Amino acid sequence: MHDIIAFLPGVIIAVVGLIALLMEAYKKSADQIYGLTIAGILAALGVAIAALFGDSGTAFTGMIVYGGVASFGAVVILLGSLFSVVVSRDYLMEIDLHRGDVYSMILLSIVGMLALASANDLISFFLGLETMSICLYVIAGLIKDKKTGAEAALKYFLLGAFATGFLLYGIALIYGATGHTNLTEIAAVAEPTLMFMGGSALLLVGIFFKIGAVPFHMWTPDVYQGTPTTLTAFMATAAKSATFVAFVLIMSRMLPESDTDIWTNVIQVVAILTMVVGNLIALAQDNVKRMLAYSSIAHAGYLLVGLAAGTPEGFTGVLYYLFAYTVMNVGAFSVIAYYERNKGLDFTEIESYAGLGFKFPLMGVLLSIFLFSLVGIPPFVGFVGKYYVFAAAINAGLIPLAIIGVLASAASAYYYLRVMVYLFFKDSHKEYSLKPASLLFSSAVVLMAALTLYYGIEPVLPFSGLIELISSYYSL
Amino acid sequence: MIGIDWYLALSAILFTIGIIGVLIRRNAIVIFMCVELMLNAVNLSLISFSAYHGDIAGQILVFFSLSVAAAEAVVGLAIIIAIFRNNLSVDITKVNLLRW
Amino acid sequence: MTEITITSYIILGTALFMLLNSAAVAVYAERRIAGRIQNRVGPNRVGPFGLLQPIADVLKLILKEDVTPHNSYKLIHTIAPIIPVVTALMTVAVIPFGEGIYATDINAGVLYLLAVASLGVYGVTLAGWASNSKYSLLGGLRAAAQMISYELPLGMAVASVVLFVGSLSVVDVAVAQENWWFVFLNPVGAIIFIIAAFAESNRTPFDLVEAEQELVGGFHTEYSSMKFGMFFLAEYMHVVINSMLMTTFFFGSYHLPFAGYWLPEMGTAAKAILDITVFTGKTAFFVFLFIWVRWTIPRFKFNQVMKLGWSRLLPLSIINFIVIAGILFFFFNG
Amino acid sequence: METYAFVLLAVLAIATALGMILNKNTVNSALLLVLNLVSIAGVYLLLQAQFLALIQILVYAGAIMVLFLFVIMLLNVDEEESLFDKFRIKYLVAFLLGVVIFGQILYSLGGVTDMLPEVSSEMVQIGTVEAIAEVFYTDYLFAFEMTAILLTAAVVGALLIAQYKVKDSGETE
Repeated sequence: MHDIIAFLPGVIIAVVGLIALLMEAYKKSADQIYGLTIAGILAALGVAIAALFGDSGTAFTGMIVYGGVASFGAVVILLGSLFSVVVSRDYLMEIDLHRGDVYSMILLSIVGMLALASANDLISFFLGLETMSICLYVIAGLIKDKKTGAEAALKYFLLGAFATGFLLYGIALIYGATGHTNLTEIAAVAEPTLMFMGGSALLLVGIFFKIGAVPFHMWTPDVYQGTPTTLTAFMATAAKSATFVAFVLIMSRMLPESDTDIWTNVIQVVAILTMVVGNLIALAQDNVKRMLAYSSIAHAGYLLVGLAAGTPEGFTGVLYYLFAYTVMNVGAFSVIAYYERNKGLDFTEIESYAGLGFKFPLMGVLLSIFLFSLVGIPPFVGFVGKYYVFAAAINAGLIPLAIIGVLASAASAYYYLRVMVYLFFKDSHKEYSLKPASLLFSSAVVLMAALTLYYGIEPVLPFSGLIELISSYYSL
Repeated sequence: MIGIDWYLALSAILFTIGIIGVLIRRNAIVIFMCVELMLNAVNLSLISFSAYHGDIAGQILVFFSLSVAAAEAVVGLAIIIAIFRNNLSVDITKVNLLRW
Repeated sequence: MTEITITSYIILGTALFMLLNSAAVAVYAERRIAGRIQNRVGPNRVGPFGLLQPIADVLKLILKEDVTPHNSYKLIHTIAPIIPVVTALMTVAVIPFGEGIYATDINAGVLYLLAVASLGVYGVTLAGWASNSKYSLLGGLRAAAQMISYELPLGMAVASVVLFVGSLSVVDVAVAQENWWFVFLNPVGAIIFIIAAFAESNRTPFDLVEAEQELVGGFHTEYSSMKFGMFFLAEYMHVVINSMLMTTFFFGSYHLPFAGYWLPEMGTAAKAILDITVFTGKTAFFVFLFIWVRWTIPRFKFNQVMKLGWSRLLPLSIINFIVIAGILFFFFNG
Repeated sequence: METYAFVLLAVLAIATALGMILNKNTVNSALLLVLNLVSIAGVYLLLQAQFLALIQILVYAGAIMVLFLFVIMLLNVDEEESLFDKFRIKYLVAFLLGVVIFGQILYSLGGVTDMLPEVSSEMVQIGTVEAIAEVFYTDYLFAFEMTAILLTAAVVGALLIAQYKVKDSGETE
């Protein structure tokens, strides 16, 4: 297979991103660029889905992998991006950011994510991660006229650059210990020497920072709050999925057997911390956007449970969970963005949601679906994802971890359901009149809800196939 | 000839100085410069390892890390300018939201 | 890297000595030529034809009071004037003046030149900042912006030359022009290089850094005596250096036009004398060009300078680079 | 000879680094960092990485740090008053943390000290421009193209954040 075809989704997105830039330079309307962006992502998504069923291997002299996990990662990333971009138009228009360069920024960051999610070399891992991060720093600072936006960007940037230092040192030490940067070549020669372990530890610190795991989560709430809501969804899903897929690739390809245990222990501790702290602080939040930020920290914890298992089953669970998390989280953020669009940027306090469910029932019901799914209640995809992740942990013998995870997710029911209580069972103190959502927006959100429902019941359907597809990548 | 460990030790010292600088300074620009120092220390290690292995990958990685540092500098300084417009200060303790 | 021998030191020493003197000559030339262009005589009192005028100038500068502004940052204020002089002097190390006549041949000499040139901006910028005066600061800021901006087209133009040579050694660049000067092969690159070199040395039409009408003296408003003298010296040294670079990269270095086709074999000494004469002659011509332009072309506005750099020269230089690379790859392949 | 050069450069690098984090004046910090970068470039030369030494000066000292200086001068950042007056505990914590990390790094580096303590002779060949260019456009092509995307994104992003609307220029300078 030709190298470019192996990375075709990324190439398409990169080309579209550059064309979008040129169109912006020649003063084409933002709507044209918006349309082009969606078309590009759709095209890339089509290619990535086709590649799901193709063969897998390495390309660009071993720098990246294609097919299998990488393709699935690409699908999840592109799906998250697609939905985030589709729902962005109305919201960004409201805050005067419906502009071509914003969309090209998003596209360029997707290129980074795709490279990250197919990295087979520490160099391409590092570059993918940095391309993504640098774009995200900018996206975090888009609302620069308000203090929150600029401060979020500054905080994200300084901590992110700091973390990059650790990450790079980790890569340097691993390179020093093994003399290679290619994941599989490292795995072939790696011995658990002090230097290799030190490098791994620093690399883990960097990765934990980027996924917002608990000792390194300080940036998450502020950044998620300061970013335009639909783009928060983008950051919380696509970016996180990319990092997790890269994490899966590193764990499954780079680590020699003897080292997996040590990593697993570290990840277990971090997973427990992340789930507990994320959920506990989320309980105390009165701001829905901030609450979702902490909930996304908690979800990173659930994902880490699957990684802690360190088995093919665990990795499968993580990948499935990423898909589930992407669909439901973008959905939830979209509805919040819809409310915000009507009432101004600060309209995220939970008090103000009182009675909104009946004003525009469709959105209220959809938000409830997404929140139910985020809790992990059975007929929704969130439950299936959690089931696979925790089952993998139990099968790997990590029963305490799984129990803590289940308890934490039970606790999370409180703050998710609280939003619904406000939506439907509290009387609104003011007369709100909501603008109707645009057709594109509604259909995107309805589609996400349909996916949430469909994949929630898919495992019991006779023709279910997603989980088999993912697990087939590891049975080879 | 000096052993490779001396180069690594120098790199570790510089990296640590960078970390301490990030932690004690309050001026966002200086913090950022300390991060650059850290990246530089890492580059030094990479080149030492590259010399030690007689392998070129380390030097290639340094080249990319230089590009990343340049990109980060551009974006970072733009963010610092944006925050200065809002706050008229680059002191991170005056950035209200920042709770380290 | 070639071995450094006694000869290299001798060449380096001579070159540095000549460079320092050439700055003085350039000052004299500037004043005389400016006089001619403006229909007046120019300095003609000190010595025959006023030839000793530079020495008198230096004496005057040394004898003046050295003023350091009260609220300035003293240390940086003192260091700043030294930087441009040092960077100018460092450049000489890799320039070949004739066949085999060079101080050293670094295999990345072109990068060395660019690296050293990129350090020159510190002098002007720091001088502007350390003076603690708004005119100086504005001058320094303009200098930083302008020099960074024009480094890119300059670098791209040089890169397009390197494509022909296939080596980053300056000596190889000179040798490769024995038959065809690069100005004939790469005229666009040559023009870009010349414009960018003018901007890099902060000469008219790009002397926004010291635009008298707006900024008094620009970055050196608060400088006097020998510190000012250093800046003055550095400016002319940069003029000479940039002339040398133009000669080296585009105008055949020490070769006569198409020398490879018609120039007979010569003895080493004769060849050396011829080479150095040719090189000096070309350099002198470009110094003259610098002076000529200064006294005939008015100054740009700052936004025009930026626009020219970023949205004209840079794309043009990139296109030029790509076209040349394409032609070389598809038609000459290797 | 090489040992003396290394000791000189190392001392210079450490001194300037310390000076950078302890200096109150932002411009001085930036200049000390420039010196630090140049001395590290010198160390690269000792390691036979000539190309990277030059690139280090060209990119870091010549471009990135000028940008820093430019921003510092543009914002006219005041001197930080009271570097050591407040937050003594914070400094202590920072220092301890730094020492701990340093110890850990040294400890993990300890693994190599008793191995082959010399610069490999192959280095002389691989540090040159030719050798790097050779693999750059073959083995590392993907990373190279990613760098192009990265830099484009950085430029666009910087403009997106730093530019401000011209129409309400009344409130901004």
